[in-house]
Amino acid sequence: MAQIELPLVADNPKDIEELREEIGPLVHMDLLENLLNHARSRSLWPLTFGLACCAIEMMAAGAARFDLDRIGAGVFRPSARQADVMILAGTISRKMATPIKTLWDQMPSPKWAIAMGGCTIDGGPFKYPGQYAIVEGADKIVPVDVYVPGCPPRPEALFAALFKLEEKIRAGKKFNK
Amino acid sequence: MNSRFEVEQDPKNRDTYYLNMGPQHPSTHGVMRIKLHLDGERIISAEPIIGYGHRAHEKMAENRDYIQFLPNPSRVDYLGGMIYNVGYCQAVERAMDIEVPERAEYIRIICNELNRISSHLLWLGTFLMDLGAFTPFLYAFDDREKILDILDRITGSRLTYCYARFGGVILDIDDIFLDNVSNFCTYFVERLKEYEKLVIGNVIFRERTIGVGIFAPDLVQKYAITGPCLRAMGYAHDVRKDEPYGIYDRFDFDVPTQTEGDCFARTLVRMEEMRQCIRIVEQAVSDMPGGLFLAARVPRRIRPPEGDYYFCVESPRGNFGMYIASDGSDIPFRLKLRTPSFSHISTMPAVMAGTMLADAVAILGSIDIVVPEIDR
Amino acid sequence: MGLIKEVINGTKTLLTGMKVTLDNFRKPPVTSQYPMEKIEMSEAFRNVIVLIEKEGIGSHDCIDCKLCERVCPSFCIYLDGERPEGLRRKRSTKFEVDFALCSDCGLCLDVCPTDTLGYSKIHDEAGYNRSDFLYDLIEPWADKEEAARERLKEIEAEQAAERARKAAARKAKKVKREK
Amino acid sequence: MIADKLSLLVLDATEVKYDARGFHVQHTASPNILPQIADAFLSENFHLEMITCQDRRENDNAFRLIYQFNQYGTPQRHVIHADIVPDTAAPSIATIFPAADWYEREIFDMYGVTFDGHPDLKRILMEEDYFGHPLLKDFVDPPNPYRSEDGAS
Amino acid sequence: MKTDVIQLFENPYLALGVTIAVIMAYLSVNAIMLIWLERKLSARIQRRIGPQRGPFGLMQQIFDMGKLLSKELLTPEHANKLLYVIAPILVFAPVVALSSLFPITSTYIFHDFNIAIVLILAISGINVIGIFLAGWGSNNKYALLGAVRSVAQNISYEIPLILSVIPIVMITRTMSLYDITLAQGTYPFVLVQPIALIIFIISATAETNRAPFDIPEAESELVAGFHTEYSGMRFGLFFFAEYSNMIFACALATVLFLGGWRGPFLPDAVWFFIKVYALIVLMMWFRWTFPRLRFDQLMKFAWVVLVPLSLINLLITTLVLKIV
Amino acid sequence: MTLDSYLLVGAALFSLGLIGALSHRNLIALLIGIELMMNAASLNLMAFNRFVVTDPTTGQIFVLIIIGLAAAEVAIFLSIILRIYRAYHDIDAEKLTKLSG
Amino acid sequence: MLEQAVIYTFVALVLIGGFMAAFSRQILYAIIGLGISLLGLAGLFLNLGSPFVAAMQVLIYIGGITVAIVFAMMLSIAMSIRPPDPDTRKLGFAIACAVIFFGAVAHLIRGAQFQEIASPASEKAWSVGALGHALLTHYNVVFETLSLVLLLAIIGAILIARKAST
Amino acid sequence: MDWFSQYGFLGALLLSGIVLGAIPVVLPLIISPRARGRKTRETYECGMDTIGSAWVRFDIAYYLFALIFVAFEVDVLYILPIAVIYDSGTYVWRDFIELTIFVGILFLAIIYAWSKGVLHWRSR
Ligand code: SF4
Ligand code: SF4
Ligand code: SF4
Repeated sequence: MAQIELPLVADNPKDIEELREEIGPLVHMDLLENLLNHARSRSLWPLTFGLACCAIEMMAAGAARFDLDRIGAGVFRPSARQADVMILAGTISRKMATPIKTLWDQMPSPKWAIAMGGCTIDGGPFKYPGQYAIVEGADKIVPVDVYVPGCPPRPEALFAALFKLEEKIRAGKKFNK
Repeated sequence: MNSRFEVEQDPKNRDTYYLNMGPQHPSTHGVMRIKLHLDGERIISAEPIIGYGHRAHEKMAENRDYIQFLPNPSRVDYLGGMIYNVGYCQAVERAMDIEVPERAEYIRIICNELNRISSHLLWLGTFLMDLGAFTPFLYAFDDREKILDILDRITGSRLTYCYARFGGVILDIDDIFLDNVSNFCTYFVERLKEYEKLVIGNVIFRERTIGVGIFAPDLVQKYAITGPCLRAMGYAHDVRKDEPYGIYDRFDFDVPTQTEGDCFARTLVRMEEMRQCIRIVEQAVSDMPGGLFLAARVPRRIRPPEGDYYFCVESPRGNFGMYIASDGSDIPFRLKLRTPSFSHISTMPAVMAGTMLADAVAILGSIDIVVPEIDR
Repeated sequence: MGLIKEVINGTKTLLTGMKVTLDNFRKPPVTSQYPMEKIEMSEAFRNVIVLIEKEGIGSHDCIDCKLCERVCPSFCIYLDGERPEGLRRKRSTKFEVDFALCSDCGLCLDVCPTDTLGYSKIHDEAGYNRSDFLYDLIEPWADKEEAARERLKEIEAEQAAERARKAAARKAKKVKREK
Repeated sequence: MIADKLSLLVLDATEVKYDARGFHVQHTASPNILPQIADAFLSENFHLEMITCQDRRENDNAFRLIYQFNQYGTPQRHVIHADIVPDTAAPSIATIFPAADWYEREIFDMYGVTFDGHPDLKRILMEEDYFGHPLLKDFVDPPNPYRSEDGAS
Repeated sequence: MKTDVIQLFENPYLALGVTIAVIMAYLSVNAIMLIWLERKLSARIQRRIGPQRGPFGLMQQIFDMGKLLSKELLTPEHANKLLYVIAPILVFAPVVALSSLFPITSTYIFHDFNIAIVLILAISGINVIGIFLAGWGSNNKYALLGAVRSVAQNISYEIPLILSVIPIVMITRTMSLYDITLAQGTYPFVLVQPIALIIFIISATAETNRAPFDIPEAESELVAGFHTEYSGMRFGLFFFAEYSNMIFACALATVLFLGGWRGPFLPDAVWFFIKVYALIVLMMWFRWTFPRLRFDQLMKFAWVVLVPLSLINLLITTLVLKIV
Repeated sequence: MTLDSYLLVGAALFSLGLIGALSHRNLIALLIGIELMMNAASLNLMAFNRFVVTDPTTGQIFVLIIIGLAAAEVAIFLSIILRIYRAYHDIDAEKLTKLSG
Repeated sequence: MLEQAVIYTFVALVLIGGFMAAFSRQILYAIIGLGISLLGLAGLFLNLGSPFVAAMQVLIYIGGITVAIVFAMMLSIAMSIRPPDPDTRKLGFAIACAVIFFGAVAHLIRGAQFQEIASPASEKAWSVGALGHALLTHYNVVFETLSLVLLLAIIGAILIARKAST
Repeated sequence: MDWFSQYGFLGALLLSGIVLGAIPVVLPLIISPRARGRKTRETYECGMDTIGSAWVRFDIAYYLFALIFVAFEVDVLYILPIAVIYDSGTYVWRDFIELTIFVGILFLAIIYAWSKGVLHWRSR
């Protein structure tokens, strides 16, 4: 059997870390950066993008009952160019890995990713011996900032994740896990 | 210019071009991709490319026993999760000849039909969002939340139910549940009228859907179209009526049909179907018997006798069939999920050709696809 | 003329639609404001499993029978146990659940012979690491373990006594019948 | 009637108990007359419900193709079993029932069974350049970066 | 009566500077407020709460602005860089000039041009070119399709728009917005020209690419339409321009049909803005109620319904004017 | 600026239009050249109107008429281009002569 | 002073745009050149005393005609992206023609003596109303004919284009 | 007032619009970080690579609309100068008649286009 050609995957975690790195801004002022981080953290526009079941919960979070718009994250942008945060909601199949990587690349920085649901954390219910079709963990293809467990996580959990992400953004460089 | 553009498109066909719709596209409802061959705004041919949501359910079935497969069916089609979950249990029950108590059957019916309504509601919302109306989407979700609250109370999940077990359900219902259900029924009948005013009557909606995406009559048989898409073409085929499973034969409901077979007819059929669901639920609530909710004697090891089994249920999208080949062990030898959207999507090249780009969106929205259900 | 009629009718339907939205505009919002007000989770609500207290023991009652580990379709339970001295039953010493794998199916609850599994009511966890969701279910009970074992000994002693009494009774019956 | 037409074509037809099995008649046929069978069903207003396959190489050294036809209205399910020897092609019925197109592609994708006369036989669920046929019983997914190394159980 | 703002200052450059400052301040606040209004209004219609950052969620827009301002500006490799970069600026450019044209109060106006209507039409035409260049420059199929649609839509709806303005010009015999407002001393023209107002509103909705005529940026087909490839502030400029254009369309409708600043009790400017924002709310209400039309239907609507209707309206007006 | 200088600008524009019309093989470029020339004419008209004619409406109306004619011309011209494009899938003026010849 | 500068800017716009239109091999740039040139021209019209004509120029030429040309350009995408090879012979010929023409006209202008009127006509005579009156009285035939011409243009365009598309 | 002080002001505002528009698109170049991914600068198309050139040929129907528009707009704008003096007492019925003829001819154009089905979007 031939080896699979995997064009866009970082082969080891180090590569992912490398990909996460951004070229910093030309002008770097702490005060400005802090202010901007505050603004960024409160205006997280997600990419319209659902992979599987969890996406429905993501939609539910955006709907009237939970209303993501309250915390400024309700502006779902269909184009990767205008999105800030990629909510990976659902199972990532291997066929989908390449497009996701492309989409991630095409988002302008600063950008973040949330892995929503067991499937995106490490394969969840679909991780078992013999599985051949899914990517076991979104962090194999994009650097994930916040993980939300559950199958599917309740919309509240997505909110909690967004709050966590806000904290992380606000902490800026000082953030450590 | 970059060399990429030096590549001339087919010189004889310089007027046409290819456009990827998906896999990340707001209107493919997940991760499907349709490669459109366009001449201006007009679609010459459409090629659905699926597999972006492939999760290998069938391989999983061959690696785990019947019980362990229980959480999977509701993830195949997460909008109709309950129906799939119950369907799988019923399939195995029939193969094994397990008795299901009356009460459990009624509970299953109520949950099934509520789930069907919630699925249709979600369809309504996303379909209208595809057509550009955002508000009905939120209304639909709001009502859907109401159903989810009711189901959440007893099943514990909002989406991927794993409530049915071989021989019944996992938790008994109580009077509060029944009250909630009947309250919801009265509320929802009123609410449906509002939807009709907002959506069905709307002239823009009519313009966008009437005469759009008609399935040619010969497609029906050749592609095995089922579900609301079929009923919108005048066939009164409904598994619940034609080969009643569970106790569907005890209920009095109609199979709504339309004859046009366009997006509008599909909308009407689904709207009416929600009304029929309410009827079934109301009957089930009023007839609810007492007794056990889980059969007392369920074999500890689930081992259907050797042979092939096929079980078909009416999912919100059409006939969902489970083909189980057993070799007598407690691990399925082969479990094939026959999903309706798979057939429907395979008609897309035939249906979409010659329509406009905007119609493609309306058609996709109106046939109500769930991607993991196509890809399994 | 048909066109004019169409236009008028169309306008009418549009106005009806606008009225519907206006009506909804007047109604209060249905939003539940998550961090401020939390929705009560129902009894049946499924999330990560926990070991629940068994009456009389003062702790969980997991006997490390591994049934749940075996049935779990997601292989997310990692168990280990030991047989404490002086006890008939085993006690689990390690009970880890990788919630990131769990599919909330409830099969483990079904099979548990001692009904010591339940669902937690957490519904909004999120973390910065993918390993954040490996929960140790034993840990909350760790300080009660000793007491529980003591109590279990008593219970088992009682049970043994009971069993012995029953056995004696049965024997007596048997003897009687034989007579 | 369909029964008459089929009796000329199939090797063996058994009525099965619908209540237990979910279908009515089970036929065994040799693969090369599948197109005629499909024709017969088409002319009798049947639709192709599904096609699937079983990897029975261990038991019978064959791939078993399973065709299932049904009718709208009163259900009358016919299941056709056709065993083909590995590495031979089955005839395609995609020209008769276009629905078969995708099912056959799926079987090709998952089992590597090829179909003669299929308009465009290529992978459907997996990437075009995927290397194996995952539903074969002896398929193993080689280690790859998409899998977690820790490997559950 | 009316005083040009320029005449208030000795130095014309100072006047210019103050004008620009005032207009930009107003437009920024306006854009922020409008987006806020839109989000809150849609939230209420959908029975949600809407943004909650800051008092009444007002801070939300400021955060959004800050975020957009610090987003990376991506220029796609294959784009036509020059056109790609200037397009959003072009779309934004007419905004300042346009806002100086409206008589907001009866006393101070920037300048009363006697051909103001034609000027407004001419200046807002720049918008179309900007949008087209955006679509062409980004070298993206969605963007290009969106841009072409947008241009086609804009030019089609321009005809009924002009045709619905002409009756007013006939009645008042002037094209100066100030004089038109003055002419509505006794009654606003909506009473004599209701059909023209309706046509105007519809066309203006289409001209500003708002739902149900938002096909150029129709999410469900074209992802984000002509600004698919634009990130960060470049996208922000499109956004800004869209909301500013809304103001202009509604302001023009106010001046032409609703009597501009005229109204009892309240100061002039207040009346003006009340009317403008009422119209804007109406437009938003449309947006959150209706699905969008398909493109061919949209064009058909413009040419088959609106243009003949406005022509008939024009003829009737001419006749009535002659007879009365 | 004097009349002379306006006329010179007009002449220059006309020359440029001439170059555009003559040097390109693309029919659209030809059209652009023609448009430039027509505009040169308008400029001259306006200049004369301003500096020479007593009744200033004349020149303006002539310019308006030129604009109108230009629009009509463009409409016809472009539909011809469309036609040619449809027929030959090319709007290269030179190739066309070959095709027709 | 500033006024002069602005007028020269307009002249520059006209000429630069003209150059772009005449010499650029990418059709889109040629069209943009045309647009710039027309914009400059509108400025000059303004300077010549007729804001209305200037506005019409912008509205019709830039808003209408250039847009139509752009649409036409997009028909032949392939050509508009990749410019054809320059044809130096033809270009040389065209430039020669143009230079000769320009020389001749310049010479003529130099030589000619125009009777410039002392002061421009009154503001009223320049107004839009005056145009309207003229259109209704003096030029009414032209006015109606023009509408007929445009009608014919529409009909012709539709006829030709539709024939082409069937 | 001469044209310059009138329109110069407007022109200055237009120019300032361009300058003001340029500021926000220059600022981020300084204060925003930049990503580096392998496909960051590729054309966005739903996560796939584009097929063929992105400069596609659009529908012919748009083109017809553009043609009609060009002629139509001229027509409509011609009405403006007449509208300004309409019914100003100079003429009795003349302006009405001429305008009606004019608009009537316009109507003819619409009717013609309609009857030919141009407005019904049959692009092929
Ligand atoms: S985590 Fe569960 S709900 Fe989410 S995508 Fe995976 S299986 Fe579906
Ligand atoms: S709920 Fe299901 S998946 Fe989760 S631990 Fe229990 S058995 Fe495993
Ligand atoms: S089934 Fe119950 S008792 Fe047995 S190991 Fe699991 S939790 Fe413990």
